[in-house]
Amino acid sequence: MSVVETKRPDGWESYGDAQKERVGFFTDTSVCIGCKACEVACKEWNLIPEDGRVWTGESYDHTSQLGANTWRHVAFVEQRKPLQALLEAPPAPGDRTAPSAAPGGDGSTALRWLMESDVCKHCTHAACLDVCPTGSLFRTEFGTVVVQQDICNGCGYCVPACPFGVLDKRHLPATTDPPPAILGRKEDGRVWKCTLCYDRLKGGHEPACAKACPTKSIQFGPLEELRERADARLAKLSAEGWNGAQLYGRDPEDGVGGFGAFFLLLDDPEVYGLPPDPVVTTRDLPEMWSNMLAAAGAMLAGVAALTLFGSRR
Amino acid sequence: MREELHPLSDVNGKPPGTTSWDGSITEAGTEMRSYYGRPVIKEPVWTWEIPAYFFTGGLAGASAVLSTAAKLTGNEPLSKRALYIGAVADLVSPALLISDLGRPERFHHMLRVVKITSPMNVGSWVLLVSGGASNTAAVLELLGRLKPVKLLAGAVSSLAGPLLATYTGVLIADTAVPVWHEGRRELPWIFGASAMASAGAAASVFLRPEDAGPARRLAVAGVLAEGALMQLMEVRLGKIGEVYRQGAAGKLSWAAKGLATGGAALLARRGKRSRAALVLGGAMVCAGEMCLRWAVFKAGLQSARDPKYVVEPQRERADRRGTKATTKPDA
Amino acid sequence: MSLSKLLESWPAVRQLREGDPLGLGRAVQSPRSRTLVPRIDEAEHVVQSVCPFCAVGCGQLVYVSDGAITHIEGDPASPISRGRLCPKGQASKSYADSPLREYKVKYRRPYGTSWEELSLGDAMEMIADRIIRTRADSWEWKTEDGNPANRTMAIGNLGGATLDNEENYLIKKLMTALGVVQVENQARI
Amino acid sequence: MPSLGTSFGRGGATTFQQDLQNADCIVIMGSNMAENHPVGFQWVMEARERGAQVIHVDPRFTRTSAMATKHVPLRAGSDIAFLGGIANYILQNDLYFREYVEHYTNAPVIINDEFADTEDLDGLFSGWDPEEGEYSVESWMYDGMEIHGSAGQREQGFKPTKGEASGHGGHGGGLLHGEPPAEDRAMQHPRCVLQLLKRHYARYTPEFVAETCGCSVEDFVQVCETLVANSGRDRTSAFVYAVGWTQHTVGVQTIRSAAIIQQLLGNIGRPGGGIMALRGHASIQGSTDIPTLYNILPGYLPMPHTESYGDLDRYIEANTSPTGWWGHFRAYFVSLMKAYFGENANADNDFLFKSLPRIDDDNSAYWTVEQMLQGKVKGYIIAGENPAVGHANGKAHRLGLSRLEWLVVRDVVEIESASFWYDSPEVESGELEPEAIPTEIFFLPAATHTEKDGSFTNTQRLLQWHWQAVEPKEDCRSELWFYFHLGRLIKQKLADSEDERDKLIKALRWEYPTHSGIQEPDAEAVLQEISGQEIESGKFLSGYPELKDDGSTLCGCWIYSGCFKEGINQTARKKPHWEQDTYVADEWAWAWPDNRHLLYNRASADPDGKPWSERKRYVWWDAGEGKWTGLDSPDFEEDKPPSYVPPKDAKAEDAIAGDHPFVMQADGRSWLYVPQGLEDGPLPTHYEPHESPFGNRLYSQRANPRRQQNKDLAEDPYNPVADEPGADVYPYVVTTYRLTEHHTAGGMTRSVPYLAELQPQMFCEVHPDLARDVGLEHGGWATIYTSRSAIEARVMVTDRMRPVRMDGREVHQIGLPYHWGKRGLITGDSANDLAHMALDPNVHIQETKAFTCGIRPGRRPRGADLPRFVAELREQARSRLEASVAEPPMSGRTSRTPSAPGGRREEDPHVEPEEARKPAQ
Repeated sequence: MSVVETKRPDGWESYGDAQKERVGFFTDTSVCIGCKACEVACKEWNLIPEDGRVWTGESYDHTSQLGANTWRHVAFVEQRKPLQALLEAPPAPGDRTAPSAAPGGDGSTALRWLMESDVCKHCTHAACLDVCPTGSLFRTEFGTVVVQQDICNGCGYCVPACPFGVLDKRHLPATTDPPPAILGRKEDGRVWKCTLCYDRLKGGHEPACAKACPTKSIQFGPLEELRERADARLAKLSAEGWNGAQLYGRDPEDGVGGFGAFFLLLDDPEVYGLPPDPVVTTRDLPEMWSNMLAAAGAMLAGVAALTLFGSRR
Repeated sequence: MREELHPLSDVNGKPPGTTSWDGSITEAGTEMRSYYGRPVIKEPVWTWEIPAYFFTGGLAGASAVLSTAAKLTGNEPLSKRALYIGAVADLVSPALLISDLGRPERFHHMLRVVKITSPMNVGSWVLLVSGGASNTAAVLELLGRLKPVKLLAGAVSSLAGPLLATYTGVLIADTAVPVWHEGRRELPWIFGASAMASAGAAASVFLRPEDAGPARRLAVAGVLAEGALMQLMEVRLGKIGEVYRQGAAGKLSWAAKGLATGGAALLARRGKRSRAALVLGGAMVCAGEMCLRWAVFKAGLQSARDPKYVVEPQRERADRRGTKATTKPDA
Repeated sequence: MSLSKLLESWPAVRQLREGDPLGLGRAVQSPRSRTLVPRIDEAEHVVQSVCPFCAVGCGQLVYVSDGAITHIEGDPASPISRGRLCPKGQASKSYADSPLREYKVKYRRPYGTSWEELSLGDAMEMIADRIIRTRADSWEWKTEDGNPANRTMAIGNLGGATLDNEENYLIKKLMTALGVVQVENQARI
Repeated sequence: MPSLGTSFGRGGATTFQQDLQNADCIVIMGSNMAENHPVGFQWVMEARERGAQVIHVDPRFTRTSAMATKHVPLRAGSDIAFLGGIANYILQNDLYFREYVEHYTNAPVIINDEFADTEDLDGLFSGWDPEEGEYSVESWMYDGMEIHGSAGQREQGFKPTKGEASGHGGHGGGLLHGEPPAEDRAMQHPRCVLQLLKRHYARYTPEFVAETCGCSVEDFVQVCETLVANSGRDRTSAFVYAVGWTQHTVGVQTIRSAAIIQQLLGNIGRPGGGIMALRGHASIQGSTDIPTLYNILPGYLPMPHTESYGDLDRYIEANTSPTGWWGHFRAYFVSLMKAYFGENANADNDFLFKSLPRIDDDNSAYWTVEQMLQGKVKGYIIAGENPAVGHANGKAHRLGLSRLEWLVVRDVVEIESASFWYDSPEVESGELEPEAIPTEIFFLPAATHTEKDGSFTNTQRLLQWHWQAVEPKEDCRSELWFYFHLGRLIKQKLADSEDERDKLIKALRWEYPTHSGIQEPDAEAVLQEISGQEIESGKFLSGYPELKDDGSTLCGCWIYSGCFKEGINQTARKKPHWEQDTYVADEWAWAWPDNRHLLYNRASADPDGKPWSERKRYVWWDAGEGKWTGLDSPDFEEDKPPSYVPPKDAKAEDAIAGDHPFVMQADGRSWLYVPQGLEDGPLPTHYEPHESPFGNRLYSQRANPRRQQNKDLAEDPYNPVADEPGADVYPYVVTTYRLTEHHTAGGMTRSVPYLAELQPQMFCEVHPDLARDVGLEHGGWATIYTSRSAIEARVMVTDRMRPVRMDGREVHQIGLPYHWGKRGLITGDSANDLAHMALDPNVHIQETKAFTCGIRPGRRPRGADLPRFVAELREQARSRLEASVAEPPMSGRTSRTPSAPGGRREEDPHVEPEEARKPAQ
């Protein structure tokens, strides 16, 4: 199996002529104002149910995490550290425009408030896609990963397969397409996640969250272009001495083959609730299959041996 | 639905390992960074049917082999009983799986595709083949007709059986759940051993001592193998293996060990003579195997729930070997 | 559908026929996915509007089908907002369709303990009568100092910053003609 | 706002949001723009990405601070000290933009020698009348001007322009000619404005600012340096403010402070400069331009005052400025009367001027509530506002509503102002019983913006049309429908009335075409009336220069004149910005006045008409063409050359010189010093908030002497303050604010599921030290109390709230969002229940951004225990105060007269005039 050896999204090339340019998101948290327009835009467009009204005390985040009913989630992290580190070199002579000290550089009162709009990563090698037993999850012609709601039977396998905890089963009462009563389930029961607005893409429209984003923290576009943009952005921020600036999921060599929706973070991923070194679980599947065949063989042999040899009593 | 994972009254009391107001985790001197202690990955949404299926699937798979092997040695009582046990388990298994689905009426979508990347899809096909074969064999056995077909069905089911019994180990290992994924080498073996133990023990319950030798040996060997493999896995899991000693998984592990070992001892020492020992020992081993499956299941849920089992190993790995997940300016 | 057609539509078969052996892409695409159309492309008409919340004045596009709003999103043509909206503006449709929205007149009689039903026409008549009565009862030609007043101080009107200019215009015009001077709005707040 | 109006000539924001991208430095203060105007904030981010410094000065570290290149924490209510400090820094170091200041501002003007500054009179300006508690403004005037005594003015039948009316310019000012009588171009005369400013601010040193505002000297100086470095010929800086500045008893003077800085730095009328006022509601600017305000008529024409009992000529004379565009006041007013009354208003009947209702000094919303509480108001109509939650002292408002005879509430959901009779906190406490409330209530469901045509005027004076998308359902109706049909019904019912008082309503021109099944009035027809027409021909006017004073034109709002020019709805123009030539995008909608986006843009060129620099070119004189040209419609007569010198007898705009860009001002200049139009002084002065834990470091006059207080209103008691005994019952500073996820009083958002879940509960923000000291638990509950009421909130412990040090004391500040009420998908206590109704004297706005409170852990008492709890604390504070009066404190410096009943203290200068006038130090 070659699922992780290619740098191209699995399944994408099956489209032949119908294949489109791979698109995605670049979420630049250095300009995110935490307004949550993305969360609402997503819900309005995708007609997602309300996700409960729980005051968490976790800064301004009361959505808490991605899930079946939240496909964009804005994280808020309050930190006692400056946004920009003190620059080593003083401002160039004659540059009267720069402040005398870097923002928050005095250390004592330094404070920063990180905000990050999280979303499905649309991995190049997507575990959810691989493990889905029905083909409900599929790679679209745009290289994105989508759950087909007319197919999903709610087996839930993709839920623990995702290394980012993106997918979840909707436990709310079904609103449309109710299952026959004889089978008893009252809940929606299907798994939902970001579709990168598959329907909008088909109509040539930008995904709802990216369109709404007031500061263009969420940028939508061809992935290659976004990666270039991100590299330039990282270089700029690093030159300006921004604390902890790093790209997350930009590198096609990472454990999931690079994200279709990647990020510029201002601290390590785990601070935002993201795994620091995610790996697509199916990378180990070939090994697991052969290991299993060995176990099955051993078991066959074992049962046979224990039955064939030895006394009947 | 989102929930208040850490009831704030607890947060205020600051029990170990919960969030403080600034999101830092305070845990007995260590500081693990996470997002307010919230899980990184999602806990599996599977309900009780799934661990139950692990048991019935294993039972069915091993019983099919046992039945055929017994037939080869001419142990007809064992062969028949194993056949029927396997067939029943093969009938219960899909019912359990369907019951767990969010959309049970769409169970047949499982056969929409053939996906080698999806252990669950592969398993569905295996279960179809194995269950179909074992039930065909059982029905023909009951009716006493079409013997060649019956034999063929029996052979098919005994070849598919080991796959059915072990693929569930891959099924859960092929997730991001730390304690499952990191146990990927042992899990199919443990499930195979557990299946052997279950099949042997279940057959023992229905056998007279004079026919129960192979079944008892199977049960005892399965229990011994599984115990050793579990030990090996826990050691190899390192820190994350601690979930097998904590909470529900811990209790179930102990119960599994106690019941399976006790049952196996009973079968080994008294099973030769006592029908009662066979029944009791067999039941104990089965119960033990059931507990084992539940322990593995619960351990998975527990390790998914606590971000440290996700973050710490990955952070350690990233710090040790570097990671391509993040691109830093100087890189 | 013939059996062969049925078989051909079976994704497991399509996997082999459509170059998607792993069943990850095109072969498993459902008919619904294949023919999906965004509902904004199906709207009967689109109306250019302005966000009703703060004073930034973001442009909105309101999509309508069957006499109902199907979606509201930012108007890219606006030089101010360039198609973007904040969470409130983005929730405009939900605001217009709020589960708490009232559609009927409610009437509470003096000392009453519950709302009662009332027709809009009756309500309008009753309100007009009360204005006329209160105004007549409280009319002031002069102040205590004997200065001209030409007013009633027993009626007030509050609100305006969320309303249209045309509406504010009619309010001020009508109230001034009625001698009502206590006309105020949120600008004060 | 009169602050911008008196300084520059118009009350609107001087610039537009897109222009912020051109700024080299943006100071956001009194605004949390990223949270409350997120989409407008994109232009600040554009500037930041281009290298601009973004400075946020705010008591709280907000989402705006998170995006700023610099956040400076500030003690709530100390803004004038901070801004005054900047002005002082500029003046002491001679860093002002000399050429700009000399030519475009009134810095060289010499002021009356009777003028005395707060520095001379320990916190009072000359002219204070302790009896009336008001200033008389003669001594503030320009030297050599003929002064009408204000009492004398009244005898002649008019009052000077002030409040919102002066929000549209320093008209009048007594100038008979465009040029001030006496000035010193060298700006060295001791009584010239520049020198007065220098002296006035001399004590606002960085150390004073740091001590008073609770920031560091370094932070403050850094702000000054950054601002100065980014202003001048090549660079410009902008100020952005919102209600963080207005909601104070010194709100107008705070904005004035920024106006002074921006004048000194030469940042007005230039790209990337200006003062951006951010309004909170879709059409709050519109509802001031076409006012639903008591004291003005459309276009900032003053409502006739009861003391203005003269005839039309007197009224016109009082409000006309001989010079500048206010010289055509008669045309504006007469055209309005023609729009209102048609042929019933004519020259023979003084255009019905004498029949118009008259106002008193204050008939504002808070005054009305007082009247309600006294049973004097019988009927009230509320349309799209929720005073029970959104106004300061919600309890007083709810009690007021319960004393009405009838009440009409129009809204899309049943708001607290409609439901107070059965679910208010007062019903819960037993203070109100439904069976005992006489108010007859009509709740009428309203239409939303998608269900009607109409225009909003946004924060940058831009009128934008929104088209109807769907028909309103069932009983839902637009306000246009409601008021039109209400007026129609009333006119019908009074058609046969012979009563003199019905003359005006019978004369009202009230014919508008209607459409659709519900007979919705045609909004465009109303807009046409607003824009104006020639009566005879029906020709649409192209702008206010076409208005006539003889009754031959009609115009519903002169500053909006031209918004329907050529019969085209200019406000509905929607040409995409990418099809337009410049970022000004002047073919998108229509900005007043005359589609100008950046006001006073003549100032973007030097006195000779050349751009100050290439980098900052905007509007300039094209000598070849003989006209002003550039990126925007010039805010100047197009063909008036820079060299124009008005002849001696010139009138109106002809009296404005070619190098004076502020065409609404009588002298064509911006006003650093405001001789007339403001109630509380010609210059901003640091006063403490009405309720503050501190005394005034500068003067014994602690708070704004002119602020409005409700001394006799039992429903609005005040906390003891500063070092008064009893002040320690309410030792903390509280400031209220909004969140991105909700809108104002929450009526529009608590009812929306997607928004309700994003901020589901009322909370308070406190610093970890305060939490520790008081025993508040993060995530637990706190009870916050003032003399008015007590509320409960979830506790959010956060570094983002900072304590401030002053006088060696550390004082904590508590943040409270004010979106919650009893109704909606999410409910909670209302922060405004805690606030008092002391007001800014110019605009009657309440001080909800800085007052005092107490806090303790746990939920608030329920039922009747709540008012008891509040009363007990009030009693506790009062008894301490009384005890201290019986036994005077050791230090006499701040001894004060005991309080009146209700625990209120009196410290007004007319109570203690001697002490108040003690020289400083």
